[in-house]
Amino acid sequence: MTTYHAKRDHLWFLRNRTYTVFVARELTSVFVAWTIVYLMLVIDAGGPPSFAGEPWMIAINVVAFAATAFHAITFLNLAPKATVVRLDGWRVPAFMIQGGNHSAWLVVSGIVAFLVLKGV
Amino acid sequence: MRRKRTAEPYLWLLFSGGGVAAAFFLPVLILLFGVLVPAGVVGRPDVAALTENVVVRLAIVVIFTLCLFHAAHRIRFTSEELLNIGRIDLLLAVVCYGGALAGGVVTAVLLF
Amino acid sequence: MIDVLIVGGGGAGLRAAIAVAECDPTLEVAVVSKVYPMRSHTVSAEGGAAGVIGVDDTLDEHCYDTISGGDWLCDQDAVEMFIAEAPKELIQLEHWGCPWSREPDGRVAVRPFGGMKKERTWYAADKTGFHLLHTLFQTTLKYGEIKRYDEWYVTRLIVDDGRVYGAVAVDIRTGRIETIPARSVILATGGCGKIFPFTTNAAIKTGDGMALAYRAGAPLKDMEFVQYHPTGLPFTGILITEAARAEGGWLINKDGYRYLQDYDLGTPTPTPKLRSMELGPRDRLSQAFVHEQHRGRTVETPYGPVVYLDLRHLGEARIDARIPFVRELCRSYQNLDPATDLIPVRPVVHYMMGGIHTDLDGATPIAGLYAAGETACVSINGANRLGSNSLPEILVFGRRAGVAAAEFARSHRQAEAPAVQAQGRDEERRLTHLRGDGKKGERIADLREEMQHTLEGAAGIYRTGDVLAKAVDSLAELRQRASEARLDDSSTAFNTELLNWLELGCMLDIAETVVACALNRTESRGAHQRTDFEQRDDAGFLAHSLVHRAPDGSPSVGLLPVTITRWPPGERVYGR
Amino acid sequence: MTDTAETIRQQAAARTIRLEVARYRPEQDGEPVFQSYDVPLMDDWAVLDGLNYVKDRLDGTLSFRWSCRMGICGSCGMNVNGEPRLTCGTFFTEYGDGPIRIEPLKGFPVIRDLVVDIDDFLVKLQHVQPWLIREGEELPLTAEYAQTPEQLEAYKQYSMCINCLLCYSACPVYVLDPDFLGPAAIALAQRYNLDSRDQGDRFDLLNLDEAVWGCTFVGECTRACPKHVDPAEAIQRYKLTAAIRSILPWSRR
Ligand SMILES: Cc1cc2nc3c(=O)[nH]c(=O)nc-3n(C[C@H](O)[C@H](O)[C@H](O)COP(=O)(O)OP(=O)(O)OC[C@H]3O[C@@H](n4cnc5c(N)ncnc54)[C@H](O)[C@@H]3O)c2cc1C
Ligand code: SF4
Ligand code: F3S
Ligand code: FES
Repeated sequence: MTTYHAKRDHLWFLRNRTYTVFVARELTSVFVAWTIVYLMLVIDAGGPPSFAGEPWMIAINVVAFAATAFHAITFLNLAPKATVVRLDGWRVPAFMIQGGNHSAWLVVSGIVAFLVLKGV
Repeated sequence: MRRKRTAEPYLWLLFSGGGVAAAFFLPVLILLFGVLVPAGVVGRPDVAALTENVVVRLAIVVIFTLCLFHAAHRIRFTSEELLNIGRIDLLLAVVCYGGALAGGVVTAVLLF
Repeated sequence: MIDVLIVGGGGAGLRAAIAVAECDPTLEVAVVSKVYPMRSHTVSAEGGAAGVIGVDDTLDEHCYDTISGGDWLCDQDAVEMFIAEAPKELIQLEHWGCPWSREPDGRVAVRPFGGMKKERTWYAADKTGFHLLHTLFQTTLKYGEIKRYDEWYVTRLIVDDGRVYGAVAVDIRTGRIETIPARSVILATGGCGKIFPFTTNAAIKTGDGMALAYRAGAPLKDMEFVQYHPTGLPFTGILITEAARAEGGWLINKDGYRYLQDYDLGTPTPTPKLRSMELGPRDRLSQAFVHEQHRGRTVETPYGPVVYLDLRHLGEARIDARIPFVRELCRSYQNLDPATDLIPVRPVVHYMMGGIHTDLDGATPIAGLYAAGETACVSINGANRLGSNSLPEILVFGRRAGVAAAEFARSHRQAEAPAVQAQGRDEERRLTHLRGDGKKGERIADLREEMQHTLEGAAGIYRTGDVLAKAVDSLAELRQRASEARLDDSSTAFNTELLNWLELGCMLDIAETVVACALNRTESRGAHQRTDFEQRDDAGFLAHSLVHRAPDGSPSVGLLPVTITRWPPGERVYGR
Repeated sequence: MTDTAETIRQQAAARTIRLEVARYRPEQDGEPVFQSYDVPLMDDWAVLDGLNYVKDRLDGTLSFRWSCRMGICGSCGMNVNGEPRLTCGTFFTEYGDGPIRIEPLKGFPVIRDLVVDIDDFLVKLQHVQPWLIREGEELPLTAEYAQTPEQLEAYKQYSMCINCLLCYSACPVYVLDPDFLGPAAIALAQRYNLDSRDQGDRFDLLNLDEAVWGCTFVGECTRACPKHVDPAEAIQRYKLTAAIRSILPWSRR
């Protein structure tokens, strides 16, 4: 019996919003990698390297900041999916776990910023 | 469906750990060292002094390696999905995770 | 050669299949179903399944409720056996993983139900049938020996010299017509609500199995007893389960008055009282609606008159915990929220009490042919089925039919009869010829609608002799027209038009038997109410209607006495 | 439906909506083509009512599956304006004046018109052993296994799957790679894994590249699911279980 098999859809990720957000989320990983490479250069140079002040470089790093922040938000939002926390049989709703994650993120960021800048 | 041992659970744990590390540390670090300091908004911190402590240096190596693993994992799967190149998965995996590992080694060399 | 061929993948069919597999794993058992088994209509049962487990409850009380609910037309030996086995079947299902709702201590919970004196209806929220069917289906997957013919449509039984030898079926996907030889056959094809225009029944409930058996020479029983459920949504006919009333819902007319108190069903109490008011039996509640309509106390809508089901006082929390599906259905299909709005409802055709005549083991008068589930009439439902008795029925009699058919197959091992292939080829010729024969008669849908309206007019909640007599003629004429119906689709792949036409043929056969039995029964009993014979007549009709197909194709009705053991006919008392 | 035929015909003259329906007849079409039908635009009609109108009044050759028309049998899933939906629960009111494009579910071979081949799923379902596994003696048929409402709650959501396969159609991983075990099968495996009565172990069936590890957490399966099963969650939870079991060598394998 013949059946019809649809052809591969190469642009599937443009077909709806969730797909596009998904792909955007995954592509943040490129900037995660870039951020690490850049930070390695910072360590190597004992501070932001010489070209860091160039406008295009700052522009790239602004995008990298946006991407890593987007990564942080989406990743911390998805975390409760894998872990179902039950207290006394009551399932802790996702938004509370997410809220906890985001608060922790802000606290850690604050501490890091304090440590880095305290000698300045 | 084949039944076989798989490395995925370990890779997934590294990926997840890296996701958390990247979420917690990267936005603030890139904001400081990539944008605010070069733009002159805040003063230039002394990186050598910050990494003086061995514990800090070790932590940096671990965090960087995990973040690179996270990125490697996503790049591997996303490129397979977007470009439909699942058949070269093994090669991609070697390149991606190998790259991440190499990054970790370089970080260690720089710091120690 | 298949040992036990089961036609139907609903609750009854799957239970039978497991029974055969457990009985003797060496037997070849196959399930043929015109839809994937988990699509079968058992999936839409909502309210629950009755089985005595409470310490304050007894088997005898359940028997009495069932028998009085059925207006003494039940065979009491069958009822006793059924009620004794029902709890075991429900526990068996629990052992297979059915997610029954629970008490805080971990025991299975039960709820009240219409016509039941005690709380004995097991439930899985208000998706009982869904969970039951999926549990059964997933459990059958454990038995590799159960062979499945998914999306195959059985068109004919092969019967020779009073014994069944298999069936002919169309593989819907490819259009291939195949003869499936078998040592025994179980029909578990479900009900026939689609012979009426307004029904809770799914598209697939076209009475195929009843028609197959009837054409093969087996008699049908009590076909005049068609159950109207009092609470269907007006446009779609979607059922609002009786559990909504069991949880405390009220039926009110256009003045906000709980009208059931005017029909000898008791006095209103704020919380539900068993066997009273809203928890009376379905036939009486549906009849009360018709009287309200005549008194002008119903509300007119584009889809006919309605009354209201009021659940508002139950509150959101209870609705969500006990009857969440009711809320989901009202929101999606009626655009209202039962927590804050009244639900418009009207009586809707729901269940066929009648069916293929069988004994306690599901055996029909044709050797090797068994029937179980809604398609069969053992008789435990009599003139009116009690809500939540049907799910246990499909389990109890599904199992019994499975065991009996396995036994039959084991003791009848002779080779295939020569008639088998000849009959198979006959049927193949007929069907091949039909497919897209280019006839330009009337549309199937028009004929179907006409049949449905004929039936609603003649065999609805109230019936009269002359209307029924006229319906006999209309149906005969419709049959003629249907044979000339228009068939456009000549494709072999998934030709649903041909199926619709075959189903129409089955429905016309069934419709004829319903009308013939209703015409013959000149009394009023349970769901069969004759305005020209308003009284129950135990002297003349404490008997089942048994209808055979006469050689000219017309139905010929006779009577068969009811088996009475311990409960002599009495008055049906509710709310007093 | 009640005596609507007449009302329908009257309203049909007044307002209509266009359905663009994918047709594929293996005997005559090399690939699907669209055919348009104008059907009455009735406020309370679902897309399925429109298709039935076509089948009954306009074109008897159109084939599609349906049965319960109350969102529980799972047979009427189709792609409506690009999204996988149950057509019996998707109403005209969502689409204004139309047109509405109706196609078979993506990701499955098409048998005819709007009918797709789902046998692949049935194989996968059987593969995850979706039945209660017990060790040792069975209880007699006089007593039930105890299960508290909380224990019931732990798996209840995953038992709500109606096998409609909208999630498969929504999942890009499945559409690209039909070997992926997929959302509903994994959710149903979890339905039994998390059932307090079950003593089975599905680790070897689920801890595979084509099983839970094939999922990259697109999450569209959960969005498409009409019964709020949340298969994406089921999968991520099993990933965690499988990962922990993999690194703890002493845990039961
Ligand atoms: C909306 C609704 C709610 C209900 N709620 C309750 C309740 O709460 N409690 C209760 O006790 N009862 C309830 N009932 C009644 C009960 O659900 C049914 O009587 C019962 O499920 C019938 O099961 P069955 O196995 O006999 O048939 P079905 O489940 O209808 O299965 C019939 C099977 O036969 C197959 N089939 C039919 N014809 C053919 C053919 N020609 N070839 C091949 N296969 C064929 C079909 O594919 C299907 O698999 C309810 C009924 C409805 C409609
Ligand atoms: S998980 Fe949801 S979408 Fe997927 S098959 Fe089950 S009910 Fe349908
Ligand atoms: S959409 Fe697919 S990738 Fe995973 S989360 Fe759902 S199965
Ligand atoms: S027709 Fe059953 S789910 Fe839509």
